[in-house]
Amino acid sequence: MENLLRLWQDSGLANMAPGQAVMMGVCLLLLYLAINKGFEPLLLVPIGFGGILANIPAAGLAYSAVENAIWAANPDVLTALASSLGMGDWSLPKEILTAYTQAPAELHRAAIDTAVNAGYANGMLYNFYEVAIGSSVAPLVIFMGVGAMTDFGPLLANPKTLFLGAAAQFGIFATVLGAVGLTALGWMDFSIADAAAIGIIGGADGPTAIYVASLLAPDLLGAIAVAAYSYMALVPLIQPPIVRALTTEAERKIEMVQLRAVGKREKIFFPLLLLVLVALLLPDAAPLLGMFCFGNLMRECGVVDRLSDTAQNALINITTIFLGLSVGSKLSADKFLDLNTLGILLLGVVAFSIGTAAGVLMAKAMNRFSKQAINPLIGSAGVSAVPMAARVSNKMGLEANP
Amino acid sequence: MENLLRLWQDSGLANMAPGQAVMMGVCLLLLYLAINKGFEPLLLVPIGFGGILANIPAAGLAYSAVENAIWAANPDVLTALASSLGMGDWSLPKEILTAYTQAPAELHRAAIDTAVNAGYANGMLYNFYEVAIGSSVAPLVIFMGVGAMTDFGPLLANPKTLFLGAAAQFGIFATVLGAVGLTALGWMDFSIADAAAIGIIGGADGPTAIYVASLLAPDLLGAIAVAAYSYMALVPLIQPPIVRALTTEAERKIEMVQLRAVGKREKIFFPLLLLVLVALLLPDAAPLLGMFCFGNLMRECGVVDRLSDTAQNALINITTIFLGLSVGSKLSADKFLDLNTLGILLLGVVAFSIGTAAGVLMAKAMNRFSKQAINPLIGSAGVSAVPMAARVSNKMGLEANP
Amino acid sequence: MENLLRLWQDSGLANMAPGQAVMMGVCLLLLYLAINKGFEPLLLVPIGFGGILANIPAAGLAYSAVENAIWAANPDVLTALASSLGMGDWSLPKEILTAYTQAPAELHRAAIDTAVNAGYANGMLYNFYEVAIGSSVAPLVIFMGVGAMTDFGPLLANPKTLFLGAAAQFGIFATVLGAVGLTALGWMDFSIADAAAIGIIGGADGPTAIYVASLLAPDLLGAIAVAAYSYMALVPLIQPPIVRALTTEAERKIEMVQLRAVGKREKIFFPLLLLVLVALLLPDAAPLLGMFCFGNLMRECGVVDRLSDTAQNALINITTIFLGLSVGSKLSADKFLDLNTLGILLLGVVAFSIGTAAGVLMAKAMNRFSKQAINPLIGSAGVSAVPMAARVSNKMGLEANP
Amino acid sequence: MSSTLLEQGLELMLFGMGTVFVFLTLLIVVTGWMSSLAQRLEPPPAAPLARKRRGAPESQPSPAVVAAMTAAIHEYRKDSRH
Amino acid sequence: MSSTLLEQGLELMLFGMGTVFVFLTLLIVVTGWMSSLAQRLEPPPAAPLARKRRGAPESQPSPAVVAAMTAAIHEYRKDSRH
Amino acid sequence: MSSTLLEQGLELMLFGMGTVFVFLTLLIVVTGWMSSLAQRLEPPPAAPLARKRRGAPESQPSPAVVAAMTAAIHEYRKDSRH
Ligand code: NA
Ligand code: NA
Ligand code: NA
Repeated sequence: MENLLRLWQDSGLANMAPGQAVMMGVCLLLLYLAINKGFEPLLLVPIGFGGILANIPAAGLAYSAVENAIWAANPDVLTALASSLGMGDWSLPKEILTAYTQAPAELHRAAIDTAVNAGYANGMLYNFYEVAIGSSVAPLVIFMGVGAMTDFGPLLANPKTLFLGAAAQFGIFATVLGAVGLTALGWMDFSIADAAAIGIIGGADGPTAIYVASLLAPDLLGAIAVAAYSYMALVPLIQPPIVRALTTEAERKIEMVQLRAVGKREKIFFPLLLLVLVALLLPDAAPLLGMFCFGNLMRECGVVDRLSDTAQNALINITTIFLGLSVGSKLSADKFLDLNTLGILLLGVVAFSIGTAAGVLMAKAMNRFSKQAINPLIGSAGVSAVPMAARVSNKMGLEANP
Repeated sequence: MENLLRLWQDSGLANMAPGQAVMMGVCLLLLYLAINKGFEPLLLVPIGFGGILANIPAAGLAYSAVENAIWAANPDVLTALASSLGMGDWSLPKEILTAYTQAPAELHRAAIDTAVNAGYANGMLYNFYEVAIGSSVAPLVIFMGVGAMTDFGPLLANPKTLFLGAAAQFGIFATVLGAVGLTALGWMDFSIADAAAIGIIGGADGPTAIYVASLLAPDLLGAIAVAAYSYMALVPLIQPPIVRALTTEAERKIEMVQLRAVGKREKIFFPLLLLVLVALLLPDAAPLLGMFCFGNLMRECGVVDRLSDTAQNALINITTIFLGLSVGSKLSADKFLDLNTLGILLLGVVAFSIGTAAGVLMAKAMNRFSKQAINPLIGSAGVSAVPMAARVSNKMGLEANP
Repeated sequence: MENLLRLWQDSGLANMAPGQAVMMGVCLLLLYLAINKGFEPLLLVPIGFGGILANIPAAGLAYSAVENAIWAANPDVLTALASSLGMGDWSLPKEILTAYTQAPAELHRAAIDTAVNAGYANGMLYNFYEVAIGSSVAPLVIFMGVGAMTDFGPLLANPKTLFLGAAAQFGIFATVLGAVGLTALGWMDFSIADAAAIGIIGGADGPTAIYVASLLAPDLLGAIAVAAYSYMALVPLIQPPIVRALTTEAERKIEMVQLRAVGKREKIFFPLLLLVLVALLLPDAAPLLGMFCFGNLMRECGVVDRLSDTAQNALINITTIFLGLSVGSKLSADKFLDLNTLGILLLGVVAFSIGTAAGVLMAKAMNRFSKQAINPLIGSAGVSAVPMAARVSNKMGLEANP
Repeated sequence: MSSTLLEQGLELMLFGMGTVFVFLTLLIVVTGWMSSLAQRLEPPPAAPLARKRRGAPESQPSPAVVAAMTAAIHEYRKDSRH
Repeated sequence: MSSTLLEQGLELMLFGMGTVFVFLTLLIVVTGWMSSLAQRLEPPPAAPLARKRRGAPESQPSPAVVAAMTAAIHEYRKDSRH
Repeated sequence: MSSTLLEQGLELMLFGMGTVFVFLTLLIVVTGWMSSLAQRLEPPPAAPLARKRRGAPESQPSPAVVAAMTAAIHEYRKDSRH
C-alpha cells in the first residue's frame, strides 16, 4: 500500500502541470491534423509525437542536465549550481536558469559539471535537438536531399518566373515589420533577431524556417516550425480567396506551357552557377544553398546516382525523423505556452497572405511588360515552391479553364 | 634482423595476455553459435567480432585515451595523470584508473587532457560505445525500429494476455533477490543497481537489458548483453522441460484463435494510449517506450510510410551494427573475465527458468477465472515477446495437437 | 543605394582573395574530370564541391570558430584570444593561429571558449571534417562497406598473388625516401610523418590514404586525398607505357584461370584468419583491417544479410558523401596552395609508377620460380586492388591476346 | 540509515511486481475502453489482418518488461541522486 | 547609439528586399547566358523532360527565400558579433 | 640524439618492406593451411563462384597496403608519444 502510494507520488499524473496537459492536447491535435487531414505528415507526426514526449511530467526529456537539476529543486544542488555560475547562495531557480542560459562558455561548462556530478543527465529529446538542430546538420541534410529531388527544368525554361518568388518574399519583411510593430506597441516582446526569424514563416519553407530560427531565435523555434508547417498545410484554405479577389477569371484561364526542352548540360551547370552566385553575393547563405546545390548536382550529373538515391531516401528520412522529434522538444509547456507563440501564429498567417497577394500582383505586373503571358496563379504558388501551393494553383486553374 | 626483432617485440603475439587469448576463444565460440547454430546472429556476429577486436593486445581499441595512457605505463605520463587527478606522485596504475573512473567531471576532463597531450587517443570501439550506448541512442533507435515492425493486432484482440507477461516478470525480481543473496553470502559483489540490471536478463529482451545496464551497471554490460542474447537463443533448450513439467498434454492441446478483427483506428490509438499511460504512471520508462510507441505509430498511421520503412531497415541495421560492436567492446578480458560474469550467466539462466514457469502458472490460473481458455504455452512465450519463445511454444503446441 | 553598397562590401566578390579564385577553378576542374571523364566520381564530385564551398570568401565554412575569429581580425577578440592562449597583447593573427594549433588541450579549449563567447562558430565543413575524419569514423565505415563488397574467392584460389601486392608497396617507401630527400635538399619541408603519409599515395588506396593522412599529416590531407583519387583515376594513362616497357608480348599473352572453386567455409574463415594475423602481428592496423574483415565476414557468413546490405549501400553512401565534403574542406586556398602540394602531386605520380613497375617485375620473378605462370599485367594491377587498374590490365591483356 | 542490501532487494521486488500489475491492469482496462470506442467509430474489418513482421532483428519489447525495468531504474535513481 | 527597433525593422526590410531583387536579377541574367552557352555546346533534346519528383518529404527551398533569409541573418550577425 | 631525416626515411623503408613481406608470407602460409583444412571439412563446390561486385564506390584495400601503412604509423607513433 505504501509502495502504491509512492508509485502515485512519483507518477506523471501527480506531477502534471496544467500547461503540460494543454500541450499534450495541442500535440494530439497536430497528430490528428497530420494523420486524418494530411497536414505535412512527414514533419507533423514526429513534431507532434515529440511534443507529447517533451511534456511528460517529471521525465525531463526536453531539458538539459542543468535544467533537470534546477527543476528537481534539491537545495544543495541549487546552491552548488549558483556557486558554479558565480551567483549568491540564495538565488531562485528561475534566476539560476537565466544565468545558465546567458553564461559564457566556461561558466556554462562548470554548471553542467555540477549537474552531472549530482547525478542529472540531459533528456533524450534535448540530446536529439543538440545533435540535429543545435549543430545545424539536420536542416542542411534535408536541403541536400531536397536538392536531389528538385528538377530545375521548368525554371530553366522560363527563368523570369524567379521574380514571382521575389515578390512573395515581401511577406517575409512585412511580417518582420509586424513583429517589431507589436513590440513597439508593447503587446509582444520580440528582438530584431526574433522578428527576422518569425518573418521566414512567410517564405513557407519549413527547413529554412527551422534553420534560421535555430540561429537567430532558438527559444521561438517550436512556435515558428509549427507555424511554418501548419501554414504550408493550410495553403488550400488561405490562398484561394486571396487569389480570387485579385484576379479576373480570364487571367486565371491563361495557359502556360513549358517553353522549351532543357538539356542535361544546363541542368548540371545551374546548381554550380547558383552556388557561385551565392558564394560571391550572399556568403551567409552558403551552407544552406551550398548543400541544396550539392544535392541537385548529384542528381543531375548522372555519375553518382547511388549517392543521390541515398540522399533522397535513407538519409533524408533518418534526418526527418530526428528533426521532427527535435522540433517537438521545443513544444514543452514552459517554452511554448506564452503570448509570443500566439503572436507568431498570427503573424505567420499575415505573412502568408501578404506573400500570396504580392506574388499574384507581381505576375499581373509582369504580364504588362512581358510577351509571354503568365498565369497569376503561378504567382500565388511562388510564395514558395511548396508542392501544396502548386497543387492549389493548379486546381484553381482547372476550375477556371477545364 | 634487428628490425624483425622489433616487429616481434611490438607485435600482438608477444604482448598477448592469457586472458585475451581466452576471450578471443570465447568470441570465436559466440561467432560459431551465431553463424552455425543461428543464435540471434544479427547481434551476436557484431558482438563476437567486436569482442575479438577488444582483445587485440597492444591495440587498446576498447579503451579510452586515459586507459591507454595508463596501460602504456610511461612513468612521466603516470605522474602527470596522478597529479591531474589530485593524487600523489607514486600512485599505482590501478589506483589511477580507479580514481579516474570515480572522478568528478572537472578532474575527469583534466585527466583526459593530460592523456591527449601525451599523444594517447580513445580506441575505436571506445568511441563507438560512447556514441552508441553511452548516449543511449542506439537502444532507443532499436526500440523505434522494433516498434515500426510490431503488429499489436493479436494483443488488441485479447488484451488479457498482457497478464501472462506480467507473471513472467517475476523472473526479473527473483533474479534481483538472487544477486543480492549471492552478495550477502559474500560469493559475489553486486550493488542493488547491479542486481536490478542483472534481473532484466530475465525479461529476455536484449535492447532493454543493454539500455538498463548502460544506466545502472555499465561495468557489467558485456556480460549482461551476452547473457541476454544467448538465453534468448537458448530458449529451445531451456523452456520445453519446464513447460512439460508444469502442464498436462490436454492443456498444451488448447487451441487459440484470434478473437476478432482489429481495426486500423484501434491500432493507431494503441501506441498513443500506451504512451500516455506510461507518461502518467512510469515517467522513467518514457524514453524507451516513447520511441517504441513512436515507431509503432509511424507504422500504423499510414501517412509516413517512407519514415517507417527507413526505421525498419537502413536505420535499425546501421544502429545494430554499431550497437553490437559497442557491446563487444565490453568483452575485453580485464572487464569480462571475473567471477561476477560467471554469477551473471548463472543468474540469467535461473531468471529465465523462473520467468517461464511463472508465465505457465499464470496461464493456468487465468484459465480458472476466464471463459476463454488460454494455452499455457502462450504463458511460456510470455516471458517476453521474443520470436524464438513464440516459435518454441508453437512447436510444442503442434507436438501436442498435430 | 547605401544598402547596395553595403551588400557589395560584405559580398564574397569584394572579399575574394586570388588564391580562392584559383582554388575554385581547380575544384571546377576536379568536377569536370569526375563528371565528364569518369575520374572516381563517387569521391571527386563531393571533394570538388566541398572544395568550392571551402573557398567561398567571408563564409569561413572550412574554419573552426577560433580561425573564423582570427580571420575576422577584430582587435578586441584577437587580444582576448592571445590572452587565453597565454600570449602577449600584440601578437599577430598568424602567431595566434600557430599557438592555437599547437596549444595543449586546456589552452585549446580556452581559445575556443573565447571565440564562441565573441559570437563565432565552427564552419559547416569544419564540423563535417571533425565528425567524419577527425574521429576516423568515415574511413573505418568505408572499409567495412568495401569489405562487405569484396569477394576473396580469386585470392583464396591463388594466394601467391598477394606477393604481387607486396612488391607494389615498394612504391610507398620509395616515395617516403623521395619526400625526405626533397626536404634534405631544402626544396620542401616534410617531416618523417608527412613523408609516410605521402607515401601511401603509392598504394592507390583512397580510404587508407585519408585515414593515414588524418593521423600523421592532417595539414596535407587535402593534397594527399586529391592525389590518391586522381592517380587512381589516371591509371589508364600512367600504367600502359610502364607495362609495355617491362614486358614482352608473350608475357602479356599468358592466360590465367581461377585455379579452383572456393568453398563458403573458406570464405568465412579468411576474414577471421586475416584479423587474427593482423591482431597478432600488426596491432596498429587493427581498426582499419578489423572493420574491413568485419564487413567481409558479414558478407560471407550468410546470416546477417540485412546488415551486409546496409553496409554496402545506405551506410557507405552516407559516409562517402560526408567523407568527400570533409576532404574538400582541406582544399581551402590557405591550406592547399603551397609548394608542398606540388611536391605531393609529383611524388604521388612517381610512387604510382614505381609501384606499377615493381609489381610487374615481381610477377616476372615469380614466373621463374613458380609452376603456374602469372601474367605480369596482374602485377601492375597489384599496385592495389583498384578496379581501374584491373580493368586496364584486362584491356591490355585483350590487346595482346584477343 | 540505509537498509541492508537484502532489504533493498526485497523492497525492489515488491515495488516492481506491484508496479507491473498495477500498470498492466490499467493498460488492459483502458485498452478495452479504447477498443470499444474505436469499434463504435469504425465498423471492424471483415477478416483479421495478418500482416507479417519481416525478418525482425530484435525481440519485441513487452510493456511488462519495460514496466518492471522502470521500477528498477526508479528505485536506483531515488538513491543515487544527491 | 543604436537605432530603435522599428528603424531596424524598416532597414531590414529595405535591405532584404533589395538583396532579393538584386540577387534574382543577376541570377536570371547569368542563367540566361549559361543556357544559351549550354545550348550552343549541346543540341537541345527533342521533347521536354518530365521527370517527376517522387513523394518529396519537404517543400522545395526557393532561391528567393534563401536570399531573403540571408539578408536577415546578415543583419543580425553584424550586430551580435563584438 | 635522434637520427637525421634521411636515416629515418631509410629505416622506415627497410622496416616497412620487411613488415610487408613477413606479414604476407605468413598470411599465404596460414591461408594455405586454412584452405586445406576447410576443404577437408567441406567438399569444394563444383563450379567457381562468380559473384560480381556491384558498382563498388571505392578501391579494395589490399592487405599489403595496410601492412605497409601500419609500419609507417608504428614508426611515427613510437617517436611522437612521450
Ligand atoms: Na520555398
Ligand atoms: Na521482450
Ligand atoms: Na588498394
